[in-house]
Amino acid sequence: MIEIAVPRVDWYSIAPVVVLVAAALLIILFKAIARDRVRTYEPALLIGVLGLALCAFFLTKQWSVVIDDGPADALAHMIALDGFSVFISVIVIIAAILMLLLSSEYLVARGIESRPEYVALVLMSAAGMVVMASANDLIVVFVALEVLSIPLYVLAAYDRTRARSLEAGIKYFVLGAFSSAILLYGVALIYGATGTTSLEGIQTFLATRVLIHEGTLLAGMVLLLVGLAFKVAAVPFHMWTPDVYEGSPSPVTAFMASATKAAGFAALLRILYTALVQYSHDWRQLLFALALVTLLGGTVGALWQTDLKRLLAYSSIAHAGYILIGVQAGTTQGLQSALVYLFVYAFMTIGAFAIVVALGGTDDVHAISDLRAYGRRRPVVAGLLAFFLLAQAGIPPTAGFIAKLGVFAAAAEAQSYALLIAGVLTSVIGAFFYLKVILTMYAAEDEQPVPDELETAELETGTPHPPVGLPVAAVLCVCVAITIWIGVLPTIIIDFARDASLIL
Amino acid sequence: MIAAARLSETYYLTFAVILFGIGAVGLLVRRNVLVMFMCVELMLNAVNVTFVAFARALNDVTGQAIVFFVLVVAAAEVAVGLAIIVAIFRRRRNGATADDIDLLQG
Amino acid sequence: MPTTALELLDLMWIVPLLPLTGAVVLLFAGKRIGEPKAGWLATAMMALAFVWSVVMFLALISLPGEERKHVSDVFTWLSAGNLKVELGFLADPLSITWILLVTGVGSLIHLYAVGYMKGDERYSRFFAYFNLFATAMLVLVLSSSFLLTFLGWEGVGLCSYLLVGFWFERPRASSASLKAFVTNRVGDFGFMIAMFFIVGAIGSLDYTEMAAQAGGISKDTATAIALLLFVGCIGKSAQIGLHVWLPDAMEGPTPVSALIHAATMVTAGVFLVCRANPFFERSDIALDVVAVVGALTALLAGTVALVQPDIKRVLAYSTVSQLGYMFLAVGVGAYSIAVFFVLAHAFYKAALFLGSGTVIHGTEETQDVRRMGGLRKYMPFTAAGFAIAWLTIAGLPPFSGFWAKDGVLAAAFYDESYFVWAIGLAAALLTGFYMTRETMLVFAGNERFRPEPASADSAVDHALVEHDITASPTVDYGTAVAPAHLGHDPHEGAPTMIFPVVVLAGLAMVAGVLELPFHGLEFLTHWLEPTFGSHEAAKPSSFLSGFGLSMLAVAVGVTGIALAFRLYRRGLEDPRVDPIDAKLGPVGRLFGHAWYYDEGIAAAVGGPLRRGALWTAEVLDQKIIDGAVNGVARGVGAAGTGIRRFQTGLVRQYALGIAAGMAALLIWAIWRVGIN
Amino acid sequence: MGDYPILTAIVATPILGALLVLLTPARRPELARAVGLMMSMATLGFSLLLLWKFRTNFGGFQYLEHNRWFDSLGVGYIVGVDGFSLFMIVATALLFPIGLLASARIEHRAKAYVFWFLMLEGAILGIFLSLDLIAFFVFWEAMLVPMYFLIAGWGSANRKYAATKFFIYTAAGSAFLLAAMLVLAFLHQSDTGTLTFDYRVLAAWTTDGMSSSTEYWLFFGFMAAFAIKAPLVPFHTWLPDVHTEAPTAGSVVLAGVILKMGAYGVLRFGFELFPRASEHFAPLFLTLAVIGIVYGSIVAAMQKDAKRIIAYSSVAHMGFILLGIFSITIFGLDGAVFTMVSHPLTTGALFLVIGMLYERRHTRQIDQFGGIWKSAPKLTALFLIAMFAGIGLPAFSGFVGEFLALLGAFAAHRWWAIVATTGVILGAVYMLWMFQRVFTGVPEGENLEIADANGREMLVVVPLLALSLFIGIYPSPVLDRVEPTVKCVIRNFETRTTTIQRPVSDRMDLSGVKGCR
Amino acid sequence: MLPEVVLFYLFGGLALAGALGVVLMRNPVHSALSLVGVLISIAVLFIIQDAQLLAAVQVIVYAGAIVVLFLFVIMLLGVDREESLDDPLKSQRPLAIAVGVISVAAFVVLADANWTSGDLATRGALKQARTSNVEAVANSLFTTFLWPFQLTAVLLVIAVIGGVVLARRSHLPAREELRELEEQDQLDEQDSEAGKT
Repeated sequence: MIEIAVPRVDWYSIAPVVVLVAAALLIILFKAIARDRVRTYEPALLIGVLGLALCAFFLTKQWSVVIDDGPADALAHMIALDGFSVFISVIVIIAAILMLLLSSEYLVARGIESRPEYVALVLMSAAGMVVMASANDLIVVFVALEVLSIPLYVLAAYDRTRARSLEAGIKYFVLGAFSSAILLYGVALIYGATGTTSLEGIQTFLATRVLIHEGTLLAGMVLLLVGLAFKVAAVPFHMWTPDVYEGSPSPVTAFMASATKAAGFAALLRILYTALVQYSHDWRQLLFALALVTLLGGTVGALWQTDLKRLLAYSSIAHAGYILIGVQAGTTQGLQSALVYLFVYAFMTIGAFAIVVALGGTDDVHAISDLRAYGRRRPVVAGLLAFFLLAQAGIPPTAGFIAKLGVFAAAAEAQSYALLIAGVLTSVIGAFFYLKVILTMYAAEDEQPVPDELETAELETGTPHPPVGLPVAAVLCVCVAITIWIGVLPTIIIDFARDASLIL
Repeated sequence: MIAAARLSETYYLTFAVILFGIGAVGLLVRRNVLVMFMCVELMLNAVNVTFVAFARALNDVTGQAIVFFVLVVAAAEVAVGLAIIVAIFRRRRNGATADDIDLLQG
Repeated sequence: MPTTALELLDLMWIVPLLPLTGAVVLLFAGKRIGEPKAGWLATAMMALAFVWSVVMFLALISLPGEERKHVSDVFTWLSAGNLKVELGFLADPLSITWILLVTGVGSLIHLYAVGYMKGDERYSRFFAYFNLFATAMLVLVLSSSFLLTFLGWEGVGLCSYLLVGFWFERPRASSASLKAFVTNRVGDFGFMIAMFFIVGAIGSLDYTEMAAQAGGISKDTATAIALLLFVGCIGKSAQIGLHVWLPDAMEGPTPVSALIHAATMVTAGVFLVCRANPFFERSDIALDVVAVVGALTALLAGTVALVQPDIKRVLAYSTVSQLGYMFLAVGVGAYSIAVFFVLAHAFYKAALFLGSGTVIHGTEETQDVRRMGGLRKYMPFTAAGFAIAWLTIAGLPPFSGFWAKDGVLAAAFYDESYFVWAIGLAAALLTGFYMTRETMLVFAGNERFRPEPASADSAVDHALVEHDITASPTVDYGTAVAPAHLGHDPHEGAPTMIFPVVVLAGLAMVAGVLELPFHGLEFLTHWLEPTFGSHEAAKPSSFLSGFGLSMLAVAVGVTGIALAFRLYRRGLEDPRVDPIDAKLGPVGRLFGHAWYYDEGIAAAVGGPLRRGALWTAEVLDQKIIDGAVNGVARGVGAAGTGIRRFQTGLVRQYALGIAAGMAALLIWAIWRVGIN
Repeated sequence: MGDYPILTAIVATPILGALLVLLTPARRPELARAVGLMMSMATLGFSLLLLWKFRTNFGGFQYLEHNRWFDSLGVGYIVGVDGFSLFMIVATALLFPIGLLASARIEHRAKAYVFWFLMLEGAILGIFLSLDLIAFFVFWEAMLVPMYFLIAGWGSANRKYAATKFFIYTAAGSAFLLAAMLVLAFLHQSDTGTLTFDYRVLAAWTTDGMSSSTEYWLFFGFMAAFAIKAPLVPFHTWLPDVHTEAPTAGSVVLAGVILKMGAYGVLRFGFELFPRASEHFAPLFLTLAVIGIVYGSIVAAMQKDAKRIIAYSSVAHMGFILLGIFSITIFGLDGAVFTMVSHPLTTGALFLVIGMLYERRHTRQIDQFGGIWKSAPKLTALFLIAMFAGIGLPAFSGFVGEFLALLGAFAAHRWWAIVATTGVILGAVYMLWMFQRVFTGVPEGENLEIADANGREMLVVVPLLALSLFIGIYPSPVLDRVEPTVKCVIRNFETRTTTIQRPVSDRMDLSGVKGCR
Repeated sequence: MLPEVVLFYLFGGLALAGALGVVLMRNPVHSALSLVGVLISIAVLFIIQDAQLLAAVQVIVYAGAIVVLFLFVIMLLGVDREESLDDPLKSQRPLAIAVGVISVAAFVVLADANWTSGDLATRGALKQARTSNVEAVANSLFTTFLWPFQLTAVLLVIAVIGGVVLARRSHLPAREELRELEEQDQLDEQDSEAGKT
C-alpha cells in the first residue's frame, strides 16, 4: 500500500485564502441556484466584501501570531507566514475592497453583465495574490501567479460590449502567457541548478556551495526576473501596461495597478531577498538597469499622453521604477521602503482611478482635454484629482513624498547614487505630466472657452454630471485620508513595514 | 541491441531550448491569435521537457510533479484565452488577426 | 564760554533738520499750503537754517583755535563687525564755512525761486525738493564720516535728479535728469570703493579716525583712496570725463541751476577733497592728478563755452571750467584758496545764473543768446548785477574773482606746477572771452528778439529728443537759431528776483576781503587752519613776483574781454551768423560739439553697447541660456514622443519587447559568467 | 525661554487659516478674504512678538522645539529661530497681509486664492524655521504647490508655461538637494551609527566625518537647489517668466521671500554643513554672483516689460546677497542678511505699483506707458521712492545691505567687489530709464485717464517704504539681532577650516559670542 | 527497444519539425495538427526519461483536450483563413528571429553543457527500489505539493468561470465603437477585393 503522509494543515496559515475562495464559490453557487428574477449582484457584493473583511480579520490574527512567535512556514514549507506576507496581503485585501466599492455602481452604469461572477473572480484573484505573498516555493509562486492572473485576463475583458476592453483582455492574456512561460522556464533552470524549488532550499544550497558552473542559475534568475518584471510592469516588459490599463474597466485597472503590483513585488522581493540573497551582487546590477530604464521609460512615456487612464498607466510604470530602487538596495531599509511604497501607492492610485470612475463618461475614454475647466465645473472632483496627482508626483506633505523619501533613502544607504539621482530627476520630469493635467483643469479656461451649450446645459440641469455615488465617495474619502495621514504622520506605516520586513 | 547507454540530459535540455526558442519566435511572428496560443503551448512543452530532464538528472520527483501543474495551468490558460477570442469574434467577424486589435496604442 | 559753545554745537543737527521739516511738510501738505506760501515757507526754513548756521559759526569761533573741532553724534547708524558709523555731525571751520554758504546762498536762491516759479503747477513740490536738497547738502558737509557724507552726496544727487527733471513733461528734461544721475553714479562707484579701501586701511570711516591714522597708511593705499575719492569728485563736480551731465542739467528750472549746479552741489567734490586732504597729502601722485585734471577741465570747458548759443549752457561750461580751477587749487595744495574760490564762485555764478534766469523769464523762455541783445534797457538791475558778476568771473580786480583766481594761479606757480599754471592762465583768457561774449550778446548791442516780418523764419522746431537713454545729448551748437517771437518788450523780474541777484553780485564784489594775499589778511586760511593743519599753499617768494603774476593774470583776462568786446560790442548783425564761428572754423565746430565727447559716448552707448546689451538680453539670455533650459525640456519631450512611437498597439511587438529584454539580460549573464 | 511654542504657532496659524477659509461658503468671497487677512495678521502678530522677545547678543537658536516625527528614518520636527531666520519670518509675515490686501480686486475664485495664499505662507514660514533637513525639504517642496496654483490660476496670459517652468525648474534643483541630504545622513549613519536629519548634529560632524571631496559633492547637491532658487546666473531664466505671469501678490512674495530661500539655504545649510566646501568654492560662487549683478542689470535694461525689468533687477540684487554671503566675512554676511530683509520691502513695493498700473491699463509693456507722473502723481511717488530705495540710495535700507555686502566682498576678494560695484551704476541705468519711459513725458490716450492711487493702495505700499526708510536710517535693530549669528558662522569657519584667511579689517575676537554651536 | 539516442533524435527531430510546422503553416488547422505531432513526440521523450505517467497525461490532456479545444474554436469561429506571407511590420521578423537565435545561443553558452548542478533527490528520489516512479510522483503531489495541488483546483474553477462568462452569448448590442470598426473592416475588405480585381 502506498502510504501518503499528508502534511499537517495549519489552518491559520491558509485561512485567508480559504475564506476568499470559499466566498467566491459561495457567490457562484448562489448565482447558480438563484432564480432569474432574484437580484444576485448586491448579495454577491455583500458576500465578497464580507469575505474580504473576514480575510482581513484572519490576517490580523496572523499578524499577531507572527509578531509574537516570529515567522514560520507551513504546509510542507510551501507557505511562509511572516510579517511580509501579511503586509502584502493587507494591501491586496484593502485594494480588493476598495475595488469592489468602485465597481458597485460602475458595472451597473456600464451595463456589464455577469456581475456576480465578476465579484467571484476578484476574490479568486485576490486569493491568488495572498498566496503569492506567502509563497515559499517557486512552484507556488508560479501557480499563484496563474491564479491571480487568469481572473485578471477575464476581468480586463469583462466589458464585452466594448472593443477596448476585449482588446485589453486579449493583449494581457497573450503577453501574460508568454511571460509566465518565460518565468516557468526560469523556475526550471533554477531547479536544475540547485536541485530544488524551495526558496529556503535554494538559499541554503547557494549559501553552502560554491557553484563552478553558474550559467544555468544565472539564466534562471534572469528569466525569473523577466517574468516578474512583466507583472510589475518594468521597462522593457511594460508595453502591455498602457493598453491594458486604458482598455480595462476602470476599477479593474485600479486593482491591477495596486494589488497586482504588490503581489508581483512580493514574489520578486521574497525570491531575491531569500532564495537568491547570495547573488545579491548580481541581481542588484540587473535591477539597477531595470530600475533605471523603468524610471525613464515610465516618466518619459507619460509626457505626451492624452488619455487620463493611459497617463496613470505610465505613471504606474514609473512608480514601479521607484519601488525597484528600493528593491535594488538589497537592504532592510530597501525592503521596508518598497513595502511602504506599495502600501502608499495602492491608495494613491486607487484614489486616482476612483476619480476616473467618478468622472463618468460613456465609453471609458477619458481624454485629458475633456477635463478642461473642471476646476470650475466640478471643483471637488478636480481638486481631488489634483490632490492624487500631486501625491503621485511625491509632493509633501502627501504620502507620495514619504514613499519616495523611503526608497531614495534606501538608495542612499546602499550607495546606489546613480539610481538616487535618476530617481529624483525623474520625479521632477514626472511632475510635468501630472501638472499638465492640473493645468488643464485649472488654467485652461481662457484659451478655449468651454462651449456655451455645454456650460448652460450643465447649469440648467443642475446635476451636469453623473453624481458621484456613495461607494465611490467612500473610496475617495478613504484614499484621501490615508494619503494625507501617512504624509503627515508616517510613523505608523513605517513601523508596520519595519516589522513586516522581518522576512522568513 | 545496443547497450541502452543513458543519454546525458544535455541533449534533452538543448532540445528544449530550441523548442522554447521556436515557440517564442513563433509567437513573435505569427498574427493569428490561435497560432500564437499554440506557440505558448510549444514553450510550455519545452519547459516540461526541461523539468523532466532535470528530474531524471537529479533523480528528484519535484521536476515531474511540476509538470502536472504546468499541464493544468496550460489547460486553464487555453480555456480562458479561447473564451476571450470567442468573445472577440462574437463581435468582429472580420479581422481575425492580432494585428487588427490595435485600438489601444501610443 | 566754551561749555556753552559746545552745547550749542551739539545742536548742529538743527541745521539740516530745518529744511528737512520744510521738505516733509511741503511733500505731504504742499498742495494745501498753496502757491506763494509754500515758497515762503521753504525760504523761511532756509533763512532759519542760515541764522542757526551763523549761531554755529559764532559758537565755533568762540572756541580757541585748536579746539574748533567738535563732533556730536546723534545715534549709531551702522554697526557691523569692527565698523561703527555714527550718525554724527562734525563742526569745524570747513563744515561751518560750507553750511554758511549753503544756507546763505540757498536762502537767496529760494527767495528768487518764489518769484521765478510763480504759476508752476507743481509749485509746492518744487520747494519741497529744494528744501530736501538743502538738507542733503547740509548733511553732506556737516557729516562726521565718509558714509554720512555719502548719504548727503547721494541725496543731493537725488534732488538734482528730481529738480533737473522737474518739468518731466519735457523729454529733454527727463533725459537730462537721467543722464545727471547715472553719470554721478559712475563717480559714486569710485567713492564707494574708496570707502572700502578706507575701511580696509583704517578700519573706520570717521573723519576723526582718518585724521589720526591717515599718516600711518602706505602710500599706495593712500593713492588708491585719494584717486578713487577723486573719481567721485569728478562725477559730482563735473570734471573732465564725467562732465557731460552738467550742461544738460540746465534743463532744470534756473534756480536749480544756480543753487545746485553752480553754487553748492557741484562744489561738493572740492569739499570732499578738502575733507579727505590727509589722504591726498599722503600721495603726491593723487594731488598731481587732481591738479592736472582740474587744469584740463578748466581749459577744455572754457573752449566749449566760447561758442555756445544757449545762455545757460555758456554758464554751465563756465561752471565746469571754474570747478576745474578749484581742483587745480586743491591739487597744488592750496586748500583754503580752493575754499575761497568756492565761496566767490558761489556768489558770482549764482548771480549770473539768477540773472540769466531773470532774462529767460523776461523774454518768455528765450535761451538763445543770438535772439537777445540790448536787454540792459529793459532789465537794468539784472543787467547791473550780471555785469558785476561778469567782471568778477573775468578776474578783474578788486572783485573777489580776481583774488580767487590769482590765488590759485599763484599757488600753482609757486608749487612749481608750471604746466597747470600755464593751462590755468589760458583758461583765464577763455573765461574773459566767453563771459564777455555772453554779456554783450545779452545785454548790449542790437535787439534781436523781435520777429522779423520779412524773413520767413526758418521755424525749425526743436526736434524732440527720443525717449531713449542713448539719444544724442543735447548739443546746441549748430542748431538753427530760435525763431524770434517776442511781440512785446522784455520785462524786468519781480523784486524777489532782483534782490538776490543784486545781493549776490554785491557779495561777489566784496568777498575778496575774506582772503587777501597779504600777510595777516588771509582770514580764511587762518580760519580753516584746524582743518587743513599747518599745511599752507606755497607762498610767493617776493611781493614783486607775486604782483607780477597777478598783473599777468589780469592782463590775460583783460585780453579775453577785449577780444570779445571787439567782436560783440554791437551784437549780431544777423542772428544766424555768429562771428566767432567764422573765426574759429573747424576748431569752433569741435568746441561747439564739446569736443564731440558727448556724441562719442552717445554713439558708443547707442551703438555697440546697446547692440551688445540687446544681444545679451535677447540672444544670450533668451536663446542660449533659456534655450538650453527649454532645450533640455524639449529633448525629454522628444524622447516621450519617441517612446510613444514604439507603442504601436500590436501585441507581437510588445512581445518582442519582452523577448528583447530577456535577450539583453541573458547577454549580461554571459558577460557575468565570462568575467568570473 | 518661554514654554509657549510660538514658532509652531507661527507656522500653524496660516495653515489653520487656510483650512478655515475652505470652510467659508464659496458665494461669499469677502468672508474668505476677511478670514485670510485676519489669520495672516495674526501670524504677523506672532512674528512681531517673536521679534520683540528675541534675545540679542545670542548667536544660537532660540525658542527651540524638538519633537519626534518619524524616528525610524531619523526625522524630527525641529524648529528654532536665529538671526538668519528671524527677519525672514518677519518679512514673510509682513508681506502676506499686504499681498492679500493688494489682491482685494481678485474676484475670480477668491476663496481658492486666499486658501493657496495662506498655504504658501505656512510653507514658507516652515522653511525658515525648520532645522531638520527632511522637514525643511518638506516645506521647501510643499511651497511649490500653492505658488504653482497661484500662478496657474490667477496669472496672466502665458501662465501655464510660467507655472510649469517654475515648478519643474525649481523642483529639479531640489531633487539634488534631497539626494544630497539623504546621502549626507546615511554617511553620518555609517560613520556614527545614528541616523538623523537634525542639521545641528550633522553640522557638528561633517568636517571630521567625511573627506573633502565627498563634502564638495554634497555641497554641490545642496547648492543646486539654492542656486536655482536664489537664482544665480545662469539658472535664473525661470524668474522673469514667472514674475511676468504671476499675479501681483505672487510676484511680491516671490521676489520678497521665495528668492531669499536660496540665500537662506546657503547660509543655514551650505555654510554650516560644508564649511570647507563653501570656503573652497567661494570664488566660483562669488564669480557667479558678480556675473549675476552685471548680467542681470544689463539684461534688465533691455527688457520691454516692466515686470521683467524688476525680475532681472532681483537677479542682480540676489547677486549682491550671494556676493556678501560668499565673501565669508562679518561685513558681507551682515550685508547679505540685511539685504535679504530690505529687498522684500523695496521690490515688494515696486511689484505692487507695477501691479496697480497693470490693473489700470492691462499691460506692462513699457512703450504703452508715458507721462503717468502727470495723471497719477501719488502712484508715481510710490514708485519713485521704491525705485530709489531699490537702487541703494543711502538712507534707504537697500544701501546699508549693499554697502556692507560689498564691503565684505572687498575685504576678502577685492576685484570681485570692484566689478560688483558697477552694479550700483547699472542699477540706476535700468531703473531710471524705465522710470523715464513710463512716468515722464506727456501722457496720451489711456495714460491720461489713469486713476491715482487710492487709500487701500497707499496702505499697501507705504508701510513697506516706511520700513525701508526706517531700517535704512536706523539699521541697528536688524543688525543687532543678525550679527551674533553671523559671528557664530564665521567662528565656525575659523574653527573648522584650516585654510581660511580672514581679511584684516574683518578680523575680530569671536570667542565671546554666546550661543554658538 | 531502440537505444535512447536513436529515439531521442527521432522523436526530438519530429518534435522540432512539428514545432516548425506550427510556426510556419499558414493555415491554423495545419498548425494545430502539427502541434499534435509535437505533443506526441514529446510524450515519447517523456517515456524515454522514465516519466511514463506524464507521457500518458500529456497525450490525454494535451493532445486529447487542449488541441481539440483549439480545433473546436477554429471551426466554431471559422478563422481558418490563411495568413498572408508578408508581414506589415517590416522589422518584426528579422528582429524576432535574431532575438530568438541570440536567446537560444545564450542559453546554450551559459549552460556550457553543465546544465545540472543541484543536489540530488532533495524531495524524494524518483527511482526507488520498490516503488514505481508513478507512485513517487503521486505521493509527492499529495504531500509535498499539496498546497499548489489544491490551488490548481482553484485555477480550474477560475478557468471554468472565466470561460463561461466570456463566451456566454451577450444580450447587449455592440456599442457604437464596435459598429464603426466593423464598418471600417467591411470597407477595408471591399478595398482589398477591389484591389484584387
